[in-house]
Amino acid sequence: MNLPSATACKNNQPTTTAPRLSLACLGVCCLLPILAGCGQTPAATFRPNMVESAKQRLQPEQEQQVATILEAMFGTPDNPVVLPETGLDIAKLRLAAGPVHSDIVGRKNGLFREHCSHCHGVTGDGMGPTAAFLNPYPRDYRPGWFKFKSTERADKPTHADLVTILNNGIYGTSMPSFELLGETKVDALVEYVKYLSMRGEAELSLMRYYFELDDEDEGKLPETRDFLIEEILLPVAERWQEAEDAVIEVPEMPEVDLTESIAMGKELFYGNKANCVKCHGVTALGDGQANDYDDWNKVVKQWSAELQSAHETSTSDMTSEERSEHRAWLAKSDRVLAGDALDPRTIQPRNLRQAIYRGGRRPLDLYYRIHAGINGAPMPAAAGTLSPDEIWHIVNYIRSLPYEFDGELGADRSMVARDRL
Amino acid sequence: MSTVTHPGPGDTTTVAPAGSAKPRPIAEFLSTYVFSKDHKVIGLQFLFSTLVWFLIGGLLALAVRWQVAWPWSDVPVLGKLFAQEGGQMSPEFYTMLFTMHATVMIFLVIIPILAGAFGNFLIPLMIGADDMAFPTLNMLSYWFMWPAFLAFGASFFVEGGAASSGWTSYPPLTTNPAASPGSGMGQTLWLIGLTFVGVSSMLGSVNYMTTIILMRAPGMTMFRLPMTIWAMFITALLQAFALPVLTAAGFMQLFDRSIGTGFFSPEGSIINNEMTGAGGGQPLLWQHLFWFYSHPAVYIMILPAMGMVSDIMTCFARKPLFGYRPMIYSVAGIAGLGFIVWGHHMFISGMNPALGMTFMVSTMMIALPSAVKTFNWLGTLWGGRIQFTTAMLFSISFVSMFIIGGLSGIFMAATPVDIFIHDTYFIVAHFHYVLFAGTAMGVWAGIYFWFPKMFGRTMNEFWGKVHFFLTFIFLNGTFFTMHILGAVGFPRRLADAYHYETFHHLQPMNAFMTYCAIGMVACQVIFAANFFWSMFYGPRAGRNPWNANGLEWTAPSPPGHGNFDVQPIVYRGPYEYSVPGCEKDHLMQTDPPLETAVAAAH
Amino acid sequence: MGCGQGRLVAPTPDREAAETLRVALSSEDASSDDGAGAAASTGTGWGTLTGRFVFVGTPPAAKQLIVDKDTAVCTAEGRKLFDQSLQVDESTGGLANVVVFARKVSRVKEREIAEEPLVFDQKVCEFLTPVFAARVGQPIDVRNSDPIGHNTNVSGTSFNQLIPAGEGTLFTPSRETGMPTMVTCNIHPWMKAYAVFREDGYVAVSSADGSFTLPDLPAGEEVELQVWHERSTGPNGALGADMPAYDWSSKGRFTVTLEADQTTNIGDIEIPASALGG
Amino acid sequence: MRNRLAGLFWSLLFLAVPVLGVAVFAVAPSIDVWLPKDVSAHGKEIDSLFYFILALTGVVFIVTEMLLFWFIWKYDVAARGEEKATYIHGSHTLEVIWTIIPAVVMLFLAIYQMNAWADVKMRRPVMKPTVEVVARQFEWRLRYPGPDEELGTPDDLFLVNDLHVPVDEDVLVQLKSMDVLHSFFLPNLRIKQDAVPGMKIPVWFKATETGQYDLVCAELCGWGHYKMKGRITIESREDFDAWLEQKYREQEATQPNPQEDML
Repeated sequence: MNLPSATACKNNQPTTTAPRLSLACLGVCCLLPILAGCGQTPAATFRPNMVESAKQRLQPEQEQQVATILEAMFGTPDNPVVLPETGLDIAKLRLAAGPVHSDIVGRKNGLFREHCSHCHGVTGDGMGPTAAFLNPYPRDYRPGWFKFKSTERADKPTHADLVTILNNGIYGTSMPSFELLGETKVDALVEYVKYLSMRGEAELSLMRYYFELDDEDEGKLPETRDFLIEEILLPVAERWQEAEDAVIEVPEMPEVDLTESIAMGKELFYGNKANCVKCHGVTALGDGQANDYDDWNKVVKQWSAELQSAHETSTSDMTSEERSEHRAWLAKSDRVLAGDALDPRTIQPRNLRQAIYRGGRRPLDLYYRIHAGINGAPMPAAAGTLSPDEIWHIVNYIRSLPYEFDGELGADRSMVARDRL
Repeated sequence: MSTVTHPGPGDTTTVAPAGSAKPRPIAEFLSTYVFSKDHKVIGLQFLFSTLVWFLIGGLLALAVRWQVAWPWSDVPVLGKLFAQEGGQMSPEFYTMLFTMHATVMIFLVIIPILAGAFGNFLIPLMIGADDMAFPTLNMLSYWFMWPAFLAFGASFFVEGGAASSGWTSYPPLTTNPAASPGSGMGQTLWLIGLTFVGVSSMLGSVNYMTTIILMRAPGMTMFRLPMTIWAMFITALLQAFALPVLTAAGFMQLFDRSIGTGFFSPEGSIINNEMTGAGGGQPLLWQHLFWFYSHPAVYIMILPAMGMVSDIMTCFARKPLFGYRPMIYSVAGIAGLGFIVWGHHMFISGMNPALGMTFMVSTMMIALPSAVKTFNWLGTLWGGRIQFTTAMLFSISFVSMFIIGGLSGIFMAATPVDIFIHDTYFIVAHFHYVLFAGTAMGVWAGIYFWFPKMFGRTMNEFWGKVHFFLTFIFLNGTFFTMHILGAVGFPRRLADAYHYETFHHLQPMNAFMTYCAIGMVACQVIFAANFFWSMFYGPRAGRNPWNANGLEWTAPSPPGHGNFDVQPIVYRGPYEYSVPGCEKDHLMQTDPPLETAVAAAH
Repeated sequence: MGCGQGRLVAPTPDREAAETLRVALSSEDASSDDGAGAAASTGTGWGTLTGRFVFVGTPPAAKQLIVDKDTAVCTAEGRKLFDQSLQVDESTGGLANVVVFARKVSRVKEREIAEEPLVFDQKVCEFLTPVFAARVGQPIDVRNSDPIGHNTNVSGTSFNQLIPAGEGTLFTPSRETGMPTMVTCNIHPWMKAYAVFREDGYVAVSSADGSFTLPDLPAGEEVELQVWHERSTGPNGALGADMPAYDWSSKGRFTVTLEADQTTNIGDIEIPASALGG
Repeated sequence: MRNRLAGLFWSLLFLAVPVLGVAVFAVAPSIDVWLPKDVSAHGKEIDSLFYFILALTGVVFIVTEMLLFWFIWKYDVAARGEEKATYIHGSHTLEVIWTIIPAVVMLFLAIYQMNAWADVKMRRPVMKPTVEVVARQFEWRLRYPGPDEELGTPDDLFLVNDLHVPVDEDVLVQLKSMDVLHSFFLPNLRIKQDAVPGMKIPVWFKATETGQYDLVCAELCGWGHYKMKGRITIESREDFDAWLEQKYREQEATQPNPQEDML
């Protein structure tokens, strides 16, 4: 063994070894806090809509312009900003935004990241850490489509609609009930969801606008108030504000005996007019249509198909720099598809015999679903085709389905899982 | 057994045989240090591997504590994984952390360090054998740990992360991959790892039993065996009888997951909003099978420590062990009763309440042997000449802490009280007092005590005591508070309990516990430094630095291949300290009978 | 652990720029120049634009569609359904279903919106008009001439309606679509068509022989038009062509200046197979 | 030549264990880190048992730890001078004593508790379920049988997380799970029972006070385990019936609820 250690061997009394060791320990002990210190991660950021960006073939500087404009209009996850045009309440947003912490009042802030972001993502893109494991996937707010609401198919939900969703949860999905948070918190969260949705829609229209640009714009969006507010923000914001007065008028349930009504509903259900049977199946177990996608998954599905064909198209008649550009875009798109989109899943029509109604079990809710269809889902609207009375009959029939056992189900009895009702 | 007659290498020898390494040095190195069949090398291999996992497990615990104290805040270092979320860990990541903390600590640290490290190193030395009965089997028992190391280690990096359903791995959470992110590949790897740990323990236990029964030195009757050996012997028996059940259950779960059997999955559940396939099974079945192994395993995890502590205490109290045979009987009693108390983990599981009553009675009864042991340890201290060496301090604290862990067990044994404190921090406190404040302290005692025999040098006493002092303070700071948290009903395994009105005021207390935990892990640096420094530069130890009685102390430190330079002949039990009429205060087991000794003195 | 490993590094916003822009946006009295920048209207007359799209090369065989529902009707007596996205006239090579619409016009001729509804029909599980143009505000009679029920889902609009067998529903588009939007039937997922709605009604779809006609365009000044085809590999389906005379861009845009009361024919526009991803 | 200080230091350290240990338990109630308020009929039994065992173990704890301290204080080698350690291998009588006494105590404990256990888990009141609780990842789905007192009929009332029960009446909960293990934990009612998929487990209690308390999930049920927060509201019969009535009306609503629009 070498000399220093050899000498170390000789003086091996605790007294002399103590300082040596203490230095070593001190060193390491001080090291730990430092390690912890440098462990601090940067503040949370909004993730750009990479899928749309890749679809629109945006250049990095264009992506950055979008990010900059959005930060100007909406701020950051920790520090949201709202322009008066959005009609959002900044006080509520502050309650929901930012990291989880208590402020001076001892009131809990950062509600969204405490309760929502691990599924819906800090950006509201439905891509939080937990998202990939959930079935169905958590909602992506950015396209601004919402399923369960009291307004017409293409309209935004009312504030109350979203509150109801948060209060009741969505039975049949991984969305739990948040009623016990209390009104103020739920209210704040709903406001924040609107905020994220508006931001996401604004981002989409910004990214899409690059295609609309003329050549003299040199691929740069005008950063004028007219453009950003009038063209981008208001169209989105106004539709949110209109929602409040776009609630569907619901005529009273017809004055017919329930069993009759159910019988008529059943006729419609299986008949050629309402055609419910086509998707929900002759057993009403939701086994009629298995190979369709909802709009969120369709976007990814179709785009990956486009990518596929883009991979196949011959690059022979391209100039060399066109080709390299094409290749770069393909490479980027593939990474985006892998990292910024969840593998598309087919959507199953609802099994109507489990007494699980995602949009709520009130007759009213079912009326809305049938009247306006379900935005983002294949479910079409019946209004105009069916009279309100006919819709009510179907509602009554559907509500009776979980309790109907006329042997039609045959072997599928177990699927009813009556005990679970 | 073969009598060992080759020349004794003497004090200066290292584990490697001198010379003869010229022709094929690599092969020589491999056969000596890596694929060695020498029980001492294997013991040390176990020791080092388990100490590494001990560190990993400790760090996992810190991450868990961080989340419990400051939920959803930016986690140091780990936060990098969640940069998008501003560094807050996701709930499924938290569940993975505590699952793997327990898994690592139990299956990769405590069980292998007791049986594997100390069992291997001490059994032949303490019974006067030149090696284990089946050296190759012994080597395999170590190398079968590696697939387990790899499986558990790799599971952190697979899709969905490592197992995240608790170390008890209750179905259906574990049998249905959709039920939880960690129930994907991670759970499969977990089950595979568990199986390999089982195989390793099984090989070990067979070996220990055979060795202890067949290879004792002349004169070493069963009732002259040191408590350590008795404990190891009983432990081996427990392993041999309980393990097959767990292995079988593990495979059943594997089948439920992979080939769609339904042992543990009931009919017609909806998991993650999908109808489940196979049905007709019963989730409680797993709990019965699992605890049928894991309750005895609880004793597998403490008996050897009890044995070692008994030996160390007698040595530093310079006094015979108080009630040697009662001690043995109580160990045997614990082992026997240990097989009929598993149900006390399931009082509120939905098992027939009448069954709960019977399990309550047997559980109350198993408190007896533990009480007897405690009293005997006290008796051993009484009237001794107590030397405060580090090893002794750890042993005393073992007794002191075991009293706490034992008594808190009675609360859980009482079924009505268990209704309230089941799955709260009360139970967390209980098993950490038994397993950490108990076993881990015993392990440290053992390391400080037998370190000279392992490496031929003694560890630094001053820093050893500093290490003991800090560990002792911090561990009580961390775990004692858990009792009163449990009294509030604070549930375990919650990523964030403070949104419950009942618990939201407990955050400061949890923060305090987390600070203590950080301190506890940090001060292990002292131990590590001391350990490795002493390995090379510690003061050289003679054959018997503590003036102890056991056979191992007649061998050179460290013992060469074959352990003893002269075949030890045993004349008496291991605890003959302060024998009247004999001026040196200890009579080693090999010392010739007293008369001759006295005569020789004259 | 779903922490998004291997994700692309996203661009970070420019903090200062954002700050200044935010100030500009929140100030009410921001300079309100009409950024739209409509070309100053000069001419007065109106002209007509015609042209013809020609497919160069041999069109690939159309894919057969998988029909797994209502086969009794959809594929009665061994009938097969084919993908209609590429329709080329054998004799003339004319490329059908190309959409041409005015992107920038300075003036719009006053024409009242037709009252009688356009018919958008579906028969034997196919949309009879695979590409379909209408003026915003013009009623569309969405029919179903099948003995089975359909639903018609015009994405991007509020319209996703049940169409019972043999019945029809009126749909009046209220918004421009920009580029054509997809029309589907969710009951029969293979059914697909495209619809385009324009405020000014300056929109045409090339007929079976590939020709199109856009009447009443403002004459005497530059008119910019946008061209689209379902199969086009260009961005958002924009159809590029090699016609420098009209500086036809890869974004599928070209500009012409029409003579008042004249029909300007820009002749045959040759579309290579590669431009249609074939 | 050892000095006494080391011995004093270490023995005092071990003396700190019983002293501080007792101190912590003594202080805990005053800082409200203690058994939560009990509002159940059977809870008294459980709590008194808890205190009884606490006292029992407390005594044993103090005695043994004090002995430990006393021995290492007294028999520190530095204090013993030249005197040899006592040469003794044990005492048969002592062994017998400290085996018999604990045995008796333990047996007593075991038998003493059986009644309380039977009350909570075995003597089920003869009645139809007041409510069915179906645990799922990650919420408590509740179903009240409605006027006909039969579950599984169209007049059932479906709710989530917000459990209401009448005060001073036997309440029978039918506990089920839809997916994995959960545990129905009512700290203030001293109730805990795992919910096992494929099993209908009856849980019963009688609340003695009105108020709102937490409903906690106490068995790991997946990543969202911590999320499974419910609430139990104990109220008078009248309020309870009124509440059921109102909730049922809401569930059957065919027109938008005016309160909603106010939001």
